Amino acid sequence: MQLQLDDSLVSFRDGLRSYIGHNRPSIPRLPGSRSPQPEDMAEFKAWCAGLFDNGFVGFDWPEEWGGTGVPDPLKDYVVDLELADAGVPRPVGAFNLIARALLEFGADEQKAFYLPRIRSFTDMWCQLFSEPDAGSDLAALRTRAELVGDEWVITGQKVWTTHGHLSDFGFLLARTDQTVSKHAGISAFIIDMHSPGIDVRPLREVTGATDFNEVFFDSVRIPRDNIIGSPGQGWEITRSALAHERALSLREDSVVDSAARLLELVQRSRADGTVPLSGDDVSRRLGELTARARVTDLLGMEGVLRAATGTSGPVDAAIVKVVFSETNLALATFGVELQGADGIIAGPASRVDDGHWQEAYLWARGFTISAGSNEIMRNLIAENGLGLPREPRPERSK
Amino acid sequence: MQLQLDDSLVSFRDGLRSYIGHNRPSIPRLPGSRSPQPEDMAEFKAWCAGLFDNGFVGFDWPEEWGGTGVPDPLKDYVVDLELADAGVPRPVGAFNLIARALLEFGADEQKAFYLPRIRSFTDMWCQLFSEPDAGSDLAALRTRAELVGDEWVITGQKVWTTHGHLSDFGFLLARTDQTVSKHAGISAFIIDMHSPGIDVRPLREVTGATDFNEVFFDSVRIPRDNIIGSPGQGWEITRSALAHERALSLREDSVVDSAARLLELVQRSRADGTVPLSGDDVSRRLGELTARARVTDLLGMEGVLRAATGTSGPVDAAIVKVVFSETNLALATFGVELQGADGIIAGPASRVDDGHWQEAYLWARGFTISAGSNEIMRNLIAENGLGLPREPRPERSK
Amino acid sequence: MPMDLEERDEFRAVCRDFFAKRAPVDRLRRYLVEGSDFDDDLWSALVEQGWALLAVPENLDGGGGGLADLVVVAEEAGRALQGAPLVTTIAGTFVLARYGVLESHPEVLESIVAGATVTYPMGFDPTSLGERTNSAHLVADARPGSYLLVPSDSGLDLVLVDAMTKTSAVETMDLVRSFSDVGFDSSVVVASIDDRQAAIDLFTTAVVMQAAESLGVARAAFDMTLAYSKERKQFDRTIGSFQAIKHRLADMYIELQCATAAVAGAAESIDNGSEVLESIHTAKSVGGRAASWVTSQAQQVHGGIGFTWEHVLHLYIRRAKANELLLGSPAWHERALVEALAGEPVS
Amino acid sequence: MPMDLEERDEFRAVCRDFFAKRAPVDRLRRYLVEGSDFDDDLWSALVEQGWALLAVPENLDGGGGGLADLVVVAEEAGRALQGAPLVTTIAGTFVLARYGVLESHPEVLESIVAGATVTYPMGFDPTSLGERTNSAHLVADARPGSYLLVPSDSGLDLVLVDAMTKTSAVETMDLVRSFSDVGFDSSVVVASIDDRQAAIDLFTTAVVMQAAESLGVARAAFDMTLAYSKERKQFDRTIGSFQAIKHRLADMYIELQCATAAVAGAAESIDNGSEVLESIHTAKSVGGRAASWVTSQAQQVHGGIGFTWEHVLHLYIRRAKANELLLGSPAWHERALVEALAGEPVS
Repeated sequence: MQLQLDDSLVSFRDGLRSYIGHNRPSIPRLPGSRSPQPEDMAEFKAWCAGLFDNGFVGFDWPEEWGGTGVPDPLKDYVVDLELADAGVPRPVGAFNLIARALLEFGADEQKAFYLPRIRSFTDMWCQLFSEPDAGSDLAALRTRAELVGDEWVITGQKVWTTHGHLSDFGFLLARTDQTVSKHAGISAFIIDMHSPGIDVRPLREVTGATDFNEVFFDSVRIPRDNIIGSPGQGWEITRSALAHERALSLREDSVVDSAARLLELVQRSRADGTVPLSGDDVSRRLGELTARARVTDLLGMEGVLRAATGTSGPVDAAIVKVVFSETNLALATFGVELQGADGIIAGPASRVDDGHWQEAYLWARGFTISAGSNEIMRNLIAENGLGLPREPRPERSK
Repeated sequence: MQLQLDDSLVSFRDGLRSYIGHNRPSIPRLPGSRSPQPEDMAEFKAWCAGLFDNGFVGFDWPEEWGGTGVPDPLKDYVVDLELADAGVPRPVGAFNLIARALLEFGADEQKAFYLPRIRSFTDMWCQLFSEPDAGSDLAALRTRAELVGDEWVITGQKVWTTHGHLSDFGFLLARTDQTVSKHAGISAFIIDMHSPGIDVRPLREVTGATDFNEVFFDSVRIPRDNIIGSPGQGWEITRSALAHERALSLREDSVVDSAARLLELVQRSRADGTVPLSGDDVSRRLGELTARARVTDLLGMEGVLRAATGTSGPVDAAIVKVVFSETNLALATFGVELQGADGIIAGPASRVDDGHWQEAYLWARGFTISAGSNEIMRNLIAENGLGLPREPRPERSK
Repeated sequence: MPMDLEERDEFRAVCRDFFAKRAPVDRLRRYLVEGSDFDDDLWSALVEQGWALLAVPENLDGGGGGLADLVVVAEEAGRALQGAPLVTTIAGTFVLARYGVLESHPEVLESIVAGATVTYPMGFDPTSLGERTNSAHLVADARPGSYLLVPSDSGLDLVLVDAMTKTSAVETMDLVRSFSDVGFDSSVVVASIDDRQAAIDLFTTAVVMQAAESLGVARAAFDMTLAYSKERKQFDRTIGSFQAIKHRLADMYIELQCATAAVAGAAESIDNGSEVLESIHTAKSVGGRAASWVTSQAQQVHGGIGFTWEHVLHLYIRRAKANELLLGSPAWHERALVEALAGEPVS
Repeated sequence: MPMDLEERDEFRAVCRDFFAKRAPVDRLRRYLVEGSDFDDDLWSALVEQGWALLAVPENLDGGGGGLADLVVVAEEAGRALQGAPLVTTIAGTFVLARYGVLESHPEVLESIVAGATVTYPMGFDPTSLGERTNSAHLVADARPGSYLLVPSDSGLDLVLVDAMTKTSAVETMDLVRSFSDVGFDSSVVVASIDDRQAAIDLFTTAVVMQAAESLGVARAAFDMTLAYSKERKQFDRTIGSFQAIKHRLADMYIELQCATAAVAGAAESIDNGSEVLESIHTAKSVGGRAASWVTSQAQQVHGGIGFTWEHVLHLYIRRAKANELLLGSPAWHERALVEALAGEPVS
């Protein structure tokens, strides 16, 4: 299951392969939501800057800001694929999102200051959207920004902030107007994460690991000019930036790789008897999940092709999200189950894959909840894709 | 899986067994929604009357009307079980429903005329509730009853009328007031099914068989006194009668019997190789379905016990309905699938069970749709059982 | 002539339009009443306009379609649930062309151009192939003049169904396609391909075309259901405004998109000759389950009306289930997928 | 002393009340932080108040409970996810009592009365029983002074865990129950039941008690979720007002009711000695799947908050999954059910 590449893409890919061969960093590639170690940050930033410099990332930016002005989802896809196959880090953080927001809505001074820093990967960026009471319903966010003199004063709390503890700048959504309906009162800001009054606390997840942060703002002051666009424009800016965000998740936790790993496990167990398989329906169930995994990849590739030909459907991404996250959960669950009673053994003591499947099982729910819960995705598919009546929305209820 | 019976129930059961032994009719027992053949009706009615006469059915009626005045769900259960095990017909039709309605809401003259006729099973009764536009939403019914002089004039259409073509009387719901909210304008009537202007047409289902009827009313005139209770009281009367209706379905299409039949099929195929089983996961899937079937029976028995001790929950019946109908569908589906390619062969040419499973598969959807679709059941469970907020109801929207 | 995306979209529109005009649902209803048989008028039109010859190579004056194009026709044929044996004829011709039979046996090509149909047994899979045989089980739409492809471990035999063959009808769940068991002797064998791979190629081609047809069947049921859910009112609301129905329809749509991707992927795999088995097993696992599930859910959403004989929905349910079971059940393909990837049986 | 329905309801209320007071969720949080181990204070209280002796026969001054009563305790223990080895001690004592070991070995009874716990390996099933062995895999809560029941084809050996036994801890998904592998020599075997049926009885009893515990675990997760769905607002509505959530909760409740019926049925079967295998296989198939599914859905409905370490929900998810896999997975029990009904292996 590979996209057929034309000559120019083949040459682009070969260039990237050669670049990776000559510049391979010593730091590890990490799964999507894992942060680099603090001591690895310098090398990580340099590696990312090199990808910008050599036209593998950010080639779609306007020429004025260092790109070619030509977006190409197939090139993006090739980059994702090659970085993953080579096992080298991909650029992480909210750099892509903030760049989109600035290119479309930023003031000239903002562009002049931040865009070059983004290309040189001088800073790590985080995204400050979710709040405890604003999960699926992002527009319910409560963090406030009040203009006091020449500064915005920020008070509130964010949660699930990936890379928050390593970030130099944040892309912040905060409420600047309490009197209007939920979406209308939100504004977008750039916030210096080293500002006094910001408290970043690691958040522990069900697996026991910490990959996210809570971020508390206690009267944090930022310059008046750090607003992006106008007050109240935050929702529009965010939607537009998110719409441009590439679906990077596809190669990060490949379900086809998971299915292959399960097959290997089953084969190994036949050979050495280490895995007390749960029975003779293993093969059929594994086949069903493998088929599902292959289709997940096919849907993803189709999404790339459609994006490349400008024929993307309004809910393509939502469908991929649901299929990926539910296939991933089913695979992880099966990975635990087919170990039988020993499937409860976790960590390095585990006889199979060092407890990979036990952790994957606990982790897998994250994908069906985050980035728009699958319930929200199904609503989107039904309403935007199929034209069914909308659920009551906050606009109506206020 | 049998209820433990106390001495008095054992003696009741033995009495019934002996009665059946001495009075076994020559006509066949039929599945729940199948009607007796017209030529069998006389014997069928006589058999049912005998069950009343001997205190096996209707023993819960007030003494004044021939019963003992003591309801006993365990006795009801024993009767269902014994009639099923003996393979003799059970009383069918809407007699039970109309009796409940009359006992609670009927005028003295109505009781005096109809109740003895019901006990002597002089008449076959049908239930005239559902309409093409009033399926899950029964209160949306449109059939009208207008009082013209001393007669109600009925115009409209009913559908899914079981035994309609054999019935002498019908328990009819019709709208007598168009100006009030949906439930409030409905009244309950007794209608002579031989009245001029009634057209009963057999309805063909997906299986190709005809088990139900459409009933058309073209200005059918019935006496003024045929209304039960007062105008507008129809909804209350129906709810009350339905609440008293015993859950007879349990033994009619036993899922435990279906699971056993599938096991037999699988064993036979091992012996003679006639069934191209779909593979080695057959045993696990059959086990899962069998477990589900056994639980369906256990839930049903628990329901009987709770009814007997007056501790029924408000959604017990809804839960049994969902679990039964979905287990039944899963069993029928599996029954077709495990035949492999030959599973498409239908009718007597089928190599397995004369096409039983193919027909069962098509028929099984009927149970998840009728008698309150499973979607309605889940709403009921969530709202009445779990106290979750109600869906918008017609009362509010008018 | 592999089409690009835009050409394929146009091609699909032409197909859909053709079937909408020549094989509307009312025609289907008529066949229901008159009993299931072959739609001769439609077949004549399909032959006349070249639809039946799409898999005949271009150098033999056919359409020369790759499977990536041909599945579009199969899907639209499924959507219309049309009564002509178009899907088997295209799949069979595709395999005959691949092995040069149309060139080596010009009389066969001539007959097909003149309207002869091609068919094959639908109960087989590669593990059930045995020695060369003189009978075929569960053959779709066999009739005098049809060419019948009979697979065995030795390869494929091409048999002409005529007065010398013994054809006995088999009653099935599928009311708008006829099935029969066919017996014959060597006098009616018009060509033989002595290569086991030819039998496998017939299987993989037939599976993909069947999956495409099932996808069309499911799409038709879905479209009916979506429209019904926007129309039908209960409790003073269209039922499509209830979130339970919205999510059900979303799930049905998700399954359709998965099946679409799986069918397209499998057709391309055959055209490219890469990962053929893996892809067709995936297509049948995902597509076979999807079509049965979607049509069954369609019935649930339709409620009582979808449970009547007069409503066409049950014809779609029947076709989806029959296709699911024929040419290897999803369960069979799932085990075979794991075996193909592992290179050995896995339990 | 088999209780009638009303007595059992009262008994359940007493159990629930006890655990609510002595093993509240906050205590669970404390154990999370301090690491998983045995809750000594709670165990002392359970021993003192006679809970640990419920399966000891009445003539030996115990509760003399039948399994139909004992599963109530197991369910409520699961609901509280309490940290003492109550479930294994009751199940183990039940089997020891059945085979007269408490009478023939008064010192064992004395120790149990004084607070010794009983445990057994949780990775076994009747098909994996082998020759008499001197080790046990995946033993729950083994500690010095515990009695360990070791099943084999020869029957059951009762082993005293002490300085002579070698106990190595095993890290598992279940954070509030300790597991270990135990090795011993014959010097610590205090009693042997030379009857294979005793090993089977330990299995069936342990399966039913485990299924009851899992049911309690799932009920607790469900109750949290129902309450949360009535409280949590998104889009200006409580999320429980969305039909998708309502139906999800209805489905969770349905599964709980199914599991309840299955557990009660299995306990009664053991008490009556009828259809024991069929009933316990049913209980594990339905109950094992239900608990994992319900707790996993609970997490989905909770959203982000249920994905944090601090929220207790994941402890319930972990216990449900661990129980599902131990003492025969649902898949194992499903095959065994068919075999039990058929009287022979079926494939």
